[in-house]
Amino acid sequence: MPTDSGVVNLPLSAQLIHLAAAVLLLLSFAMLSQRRLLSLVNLFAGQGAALVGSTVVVAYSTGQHHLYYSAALTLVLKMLVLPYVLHRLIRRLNLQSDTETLVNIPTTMLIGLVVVIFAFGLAQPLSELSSTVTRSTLGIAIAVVMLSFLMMITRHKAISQVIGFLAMENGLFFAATSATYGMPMVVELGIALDVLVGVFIFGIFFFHIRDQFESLDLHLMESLKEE
Amino acid sequence: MSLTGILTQLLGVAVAVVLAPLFLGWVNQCRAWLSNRSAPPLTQPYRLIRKLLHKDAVIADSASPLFRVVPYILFGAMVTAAAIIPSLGTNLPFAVAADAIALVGLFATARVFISLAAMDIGTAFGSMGARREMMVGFLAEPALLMVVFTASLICGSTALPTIADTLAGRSLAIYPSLAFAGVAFLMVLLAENARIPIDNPSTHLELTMIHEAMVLEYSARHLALIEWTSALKLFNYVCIGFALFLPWGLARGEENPLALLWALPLLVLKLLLAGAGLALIETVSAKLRIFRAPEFLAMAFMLAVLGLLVRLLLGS
Amino acid sequence: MELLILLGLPLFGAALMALVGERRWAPEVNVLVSLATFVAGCALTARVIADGPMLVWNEQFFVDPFNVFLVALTAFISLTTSLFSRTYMRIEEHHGKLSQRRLRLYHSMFQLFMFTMLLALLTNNMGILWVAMEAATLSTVLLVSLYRTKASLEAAWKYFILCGVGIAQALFGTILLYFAAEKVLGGDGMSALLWTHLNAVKGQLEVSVLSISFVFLLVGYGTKVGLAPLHNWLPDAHAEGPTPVSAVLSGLLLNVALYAVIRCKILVEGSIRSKLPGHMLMAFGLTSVVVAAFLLWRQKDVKRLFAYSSIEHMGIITFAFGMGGPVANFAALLHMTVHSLTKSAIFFAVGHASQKTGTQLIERIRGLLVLSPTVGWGLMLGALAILGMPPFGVFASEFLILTTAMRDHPWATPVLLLALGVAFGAIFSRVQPMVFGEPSGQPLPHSPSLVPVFAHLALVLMLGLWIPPFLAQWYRLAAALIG
Amino acid sequence: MFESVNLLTGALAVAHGWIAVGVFGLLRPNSVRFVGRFLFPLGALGGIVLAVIALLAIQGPIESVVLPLGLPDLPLHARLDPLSAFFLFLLGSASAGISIFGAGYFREGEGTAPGLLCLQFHVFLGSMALVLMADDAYGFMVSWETMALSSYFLVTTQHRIPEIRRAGFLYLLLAHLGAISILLCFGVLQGGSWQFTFDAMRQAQLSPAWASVAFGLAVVGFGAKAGLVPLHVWLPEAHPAAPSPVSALMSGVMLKTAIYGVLRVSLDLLHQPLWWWGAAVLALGLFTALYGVVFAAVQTDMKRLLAYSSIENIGIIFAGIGLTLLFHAFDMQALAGLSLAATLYHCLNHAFFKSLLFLATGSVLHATHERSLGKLGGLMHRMPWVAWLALIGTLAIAGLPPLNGFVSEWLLLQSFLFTPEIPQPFANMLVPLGAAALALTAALAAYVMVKFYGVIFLGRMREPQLAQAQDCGWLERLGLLWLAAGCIVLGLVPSFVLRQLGHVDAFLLGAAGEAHADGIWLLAPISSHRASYVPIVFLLGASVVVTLSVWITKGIYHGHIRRSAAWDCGYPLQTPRMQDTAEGFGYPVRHIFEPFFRMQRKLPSPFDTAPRYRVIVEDWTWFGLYLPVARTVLKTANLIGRLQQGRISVYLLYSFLTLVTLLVIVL
Repeated sequence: MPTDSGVVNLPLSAQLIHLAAAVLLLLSFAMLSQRRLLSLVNLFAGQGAALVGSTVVVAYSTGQHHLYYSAALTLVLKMLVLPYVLHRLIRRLNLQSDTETLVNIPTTMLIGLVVVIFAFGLAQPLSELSSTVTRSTLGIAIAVVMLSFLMMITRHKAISQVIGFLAMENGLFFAATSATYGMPMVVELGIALDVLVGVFIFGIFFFHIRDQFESLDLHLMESLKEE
Repeated sequence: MSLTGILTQLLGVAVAVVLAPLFLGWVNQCRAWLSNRSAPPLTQPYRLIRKLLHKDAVIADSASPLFRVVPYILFGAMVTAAAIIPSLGTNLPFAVAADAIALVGLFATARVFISLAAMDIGTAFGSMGARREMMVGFLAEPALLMVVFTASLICGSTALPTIADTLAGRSLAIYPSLAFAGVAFLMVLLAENARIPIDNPSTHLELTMIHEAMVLEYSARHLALIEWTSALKLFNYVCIGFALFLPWGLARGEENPLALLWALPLLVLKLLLAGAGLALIETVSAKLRIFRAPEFLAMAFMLAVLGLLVRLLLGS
Repeated sequence: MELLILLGLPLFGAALMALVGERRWAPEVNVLVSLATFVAGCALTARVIADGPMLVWNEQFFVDPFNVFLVALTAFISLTTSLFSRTYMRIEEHHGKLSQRRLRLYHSMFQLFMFTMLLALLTNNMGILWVAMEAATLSTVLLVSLYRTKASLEAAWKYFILCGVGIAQALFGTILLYFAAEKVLGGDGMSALLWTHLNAVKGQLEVSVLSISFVFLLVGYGTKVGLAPLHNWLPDAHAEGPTPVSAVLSGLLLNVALYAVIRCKILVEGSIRSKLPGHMLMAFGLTSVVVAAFLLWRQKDVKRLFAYSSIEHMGIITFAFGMGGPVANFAALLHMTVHSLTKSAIFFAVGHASQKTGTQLIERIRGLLVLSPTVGWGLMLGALAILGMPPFGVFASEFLILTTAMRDHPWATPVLLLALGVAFGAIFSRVQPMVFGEPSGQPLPHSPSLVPVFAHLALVLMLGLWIPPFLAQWYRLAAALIG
Repeated sequence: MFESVNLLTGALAVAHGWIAVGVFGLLRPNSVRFVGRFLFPLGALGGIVLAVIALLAIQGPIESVVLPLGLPDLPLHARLDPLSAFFLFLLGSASAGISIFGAGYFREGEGTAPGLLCLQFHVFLGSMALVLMADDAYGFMVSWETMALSSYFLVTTQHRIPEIRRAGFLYLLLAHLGAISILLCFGVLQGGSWQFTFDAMRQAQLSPAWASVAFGLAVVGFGAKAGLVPLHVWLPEAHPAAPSPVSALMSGVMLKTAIYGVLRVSLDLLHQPLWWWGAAVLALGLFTALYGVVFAAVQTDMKRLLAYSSIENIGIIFAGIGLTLLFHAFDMQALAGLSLAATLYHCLNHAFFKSLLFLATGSVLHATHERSLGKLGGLMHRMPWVAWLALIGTLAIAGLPPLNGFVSEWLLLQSFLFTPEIPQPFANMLVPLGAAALALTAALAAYVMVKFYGVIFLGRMREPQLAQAQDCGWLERLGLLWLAAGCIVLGLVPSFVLRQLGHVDAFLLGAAGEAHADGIWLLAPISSHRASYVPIVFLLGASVVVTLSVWITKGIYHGHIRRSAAWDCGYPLQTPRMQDTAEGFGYPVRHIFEPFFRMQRKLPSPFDTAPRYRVIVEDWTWFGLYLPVARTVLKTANLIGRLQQGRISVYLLYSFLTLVTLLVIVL
């Protein structure tokens, strides 16, 4: 992490935020390597928790009140609703594990590592500019976004792709809070709404796809192509 | 245009029309002698024409009006050609109307019409003859044009009388380009007038003939005109040769009519020599297969172009 | 006021349709709503012509020359599309491809889509812009998968995932933008996301942040524009959705996405004072043109064919915007207009054609001219227009673009021309046998509605020969704005 | 001044009037009577009016107007100068005959509805007129492509026939590629001014290199329309496909608009040509001419034959242009003027006799429904009008005096003949070969035309059903008569025509370049001493001799005629099948020019029970040029197609990589 040098003389809040950030990164790595769908969902919920934590800390330490709302929003949406929905879906569609990843796990890990380094390098100049206590976590936010991107690329099952997508949203949200003390409320609401609707549409989709393809395996969805 | 001019003009045409069959007869006589045959009388062509004129014309059922018009057109074309060519004198008022290129065009017209007439009946031989005639034509015509060009480059004019006039005026000089052109012209002459080695004027062996195949269906006065025309054509060609290569002795410019009296015997002399030479060539050479003909003519064409190039390179 | 109506109507329409969308008279209502929207759009346009650009509702919404003509265009095409879909959907229903419930879904989503388009165009807030784009994706996803066939589901899924991911990048870009802006404008309240404010202070924005954020925005919205190599969702979605949807996707969505990209480009270019964003756009544009032009040769499905042609034309427009300068921007805007009109017209014709022949496979569609002269001529003329044949307007814009390219980037001209030639061969060699030759197909239960087709083509023809002064004036102003 | 403004507006009025006439056709799209008896004659009238206007304008001063149309920054400019006036005259006079013929020709139930056909036909005419009057790149391109488009629809009138569709596609594709090249040419021509009016291009100063580029692009672009080898492949496909009046219009007039374009660019917009342009165009033109005529000789479809002969004539015209440029580059304006006059003259002649012949084939087609030469013959007995009028066209195109074809060839040969004054030795050497090639072409043209006419109209009917053939109607006769009369008049009064062409020379080459006729009847461009030609006197002389000979022979003996079976060396049975077929007639050429062709021969063996002889003659350019290009395109397409295999993860990877790449770039 870019700010190891000054860890000692950082205020508690900042340390907490760093902690949350580290947890977030750790969780996304875990998701990258996780095969079982249910635990994937749990990890996602964990991400949500970390997110809420960091947001609250930021809100408290900076007195940005609207952040409390967004924290609440996150709590409801990402810790409760979405995991619940996903659990329901997985049960209803009785999906077990995402059998095979396209690239085997260790390789994915290595690539993930490279991606993280790249993200940090990318964030370096930006966090120099940031005035927030949380600036140094911007790199982590980017890393999370890219890791979930990687996860979407490597997964077979529709549902794990969706989870990757949501994880990406988490990364973005984290970036929003860390780089700037959160986006304006309207925007936040809009984003939240979109995510919610999106997930429901995903849900609808799973059933249609299941009806049509008898499975959520994306292998079956490669008929439209140029060859 | 002066009185002398008109006189030269009319005399030239008259001489051509009258002497042409005689010249043909002379050539045939020479050929007979050279091949140890007893020669037909000199006036044989006239007799033939006269006989044909008295006959009753028989025409195929499938003949169209075109078929009947063509002989007159041919005759007209050849006579007009004779009016352009300086056979006796270079002071030809009519020659203003058409230069050497037009002359070549005139020959082409004649060829096209006779070929059309040949196709008109719709017999196998007719169309075959037309095809071969046109084949010979499209190789011989450009060669002739090139020959004329060589001369006109030397003289800076395409009007035959002017060319002849200029050439005759010069002191005797060697023109290598003209030498090339001369050979080419000779070959064209043989080909165009259905002589050996391209065609045999006296053959009726169907598969070898060209000119005869085209006129198979003609009879009586039509045939007479055609025979006359071909005699006239030969005469014209020979006169072109004279005008280009040995123009001496022509009545030049605005000279007095007496010069014509001097020019006429000279012309006859040239004709005698030319006829003999022609007969000699025909006797010593054998007829080519029809598809050797293109090579022969292509050679002529090449020679003519070479003449032109030489003219440009050496300026002589 | 017009603005409120303009935005309110489609929203209301969506709600209404959600309730009564399956009724017999629903299509007519749909048409009426669109008509009203169009009228409101015209009123707004007139207002803007009268008294210039405007900012309303504490600057949350604004209208300037750049978006006003896009608004008018959007409203117009939504009107014609609703007219077209009226008969088209009836026939689909008659063929038993759609149930009542689906029709309801279709109608309400259609109106919702229109709302999101207009919102995206009119909002002054980059955040709202993002929200609207995302909403547009969501509403169209359901439209694409309307038939619930395997192919349509697959297409919708790819569309959803790819555009979702893309749009996420765009969000990140927006965040970075905000991050840079709040230093200058202060984080409190909205102002740091308002385009007008950003534009005012773009000179002071942080360069490194903006360049990075532009990359994210470009990749994000570029995915929706369908720039190669981010285009892969586009042909599938166009080919598998119902034809009216393909028409609005090609005719509107791509434009609006490009509009978003250009808005960002204006800010970024103003800030980092280098040609880099322009060059990125040009690179994307050229790649798209070339890739699409060659892929056209592999198409067997007619709607897919024209989807690729959309990619090609978006590439041309992007390239033109990338070059920048008054002429190129003018040409790009003109090309946006004529492309939307022509392409939607083509999709209308294609829709009826494939209904008549009962297939979208090119080699099975034959002899339209005999089958139904209007459809045949519509398709033929539309194809020729989109191929840049004078006297249609597409040629006018391509002429300007090419000549500008010759001046500013001579190296690019041969590439463009080659691609245009290849595309011509590809499309025309497929359209001609469809239109000409021996017919194959059956009569339709409802007579096709081709008024929209010829209305569009007439407009395009007019733009090729004469551009109304006020329109030219807009284009000029907008071009100046884009810089 | 004032009146010539009127002239320009008049010309524009005619052009738009044509389009209006076309639109009227949509009023009653299916009424042959309305369209044929009313609209087409109206179009013909327009043609005559246009010709008259052009004739007045050809010596008049240059006039131009700006129309309130076009792009905001580039309104349409129109201009009427001697060059455009000449080509407008060509368009008007030729199209008048064709329209009248078309009035009688188009019938019910042949592909497109008459009304629509009328629209396309007159839009075609109008756009050609606008091409000739356009004075800015945009207007030119628009009318140019409109012309291509309308003619394309005319070609594909009977689109149910696959070959016709193929032909149409090929035609439009090549036309479009040509247009692209022309567009590029204009882009170069404006030379940094970024004004796309022709005036700006005249002002522009180009370096020799750029000028050469522009010239090359122009030759390619317009050559594609004119049918310059190897861009000619569409021509023999499209002409047989189109209805005959359309083929006539395309071959007779449309090809000339391409010539107009080349002249406009090379002599008007570009100032000082380089000598090697002339040499190159000369060589290209002569090759095209030879190529065209040789292929024409072996065709078995009468309209294909005419199409190839159009290629030949275009070659001759291009040779003339090349010669003009050569002289112009060496500043020998008088000779340049002569060869330019010859070129233009040939354009005019070709417009007349080629249209005449195409229309004649149209009548034959209507009468017999047969296009293959192998099944025609003997039509002179059934269709005397068409036959005799076609004979005039045949003699004219074969370049025989005293018809018009000969005059232009005569002029061209004259200008060839006086080339050796060129200071450039290489060009000097080129010329005699050029002259030879031209002579050879002319002679071969005669061969081709004898084949054409003889096989169609002469001989005996090769198929029994030909006996039912009917001669054409009066409107068609009128059209044919108009064109035939044109051939004769143009042949007989060359000095008058040349005097008109002198104005064009003077406009393009300066006063020094004006071609003189020297005298009212006498045609002696350089001096009567050098060369002279008086067709009238010539014709008089010949006809006097002919009449005399007729009179005398008849006088000597009454002209009794007996009819009987053909003699044919006494062969007993002769069927019409024994006549030379088209293949047979073409055999010598096929034999002599073998390397030109790509032939597939199937010779019968002595053991065949049913011996068959088959020969297919194909065009090398197809296999050498076009198919390879097509293959490359498809290969590339497949290669790119590989990138898109339908796997969503891969697509995500693409966007991921794009993102990363761009980020790396900006960092």
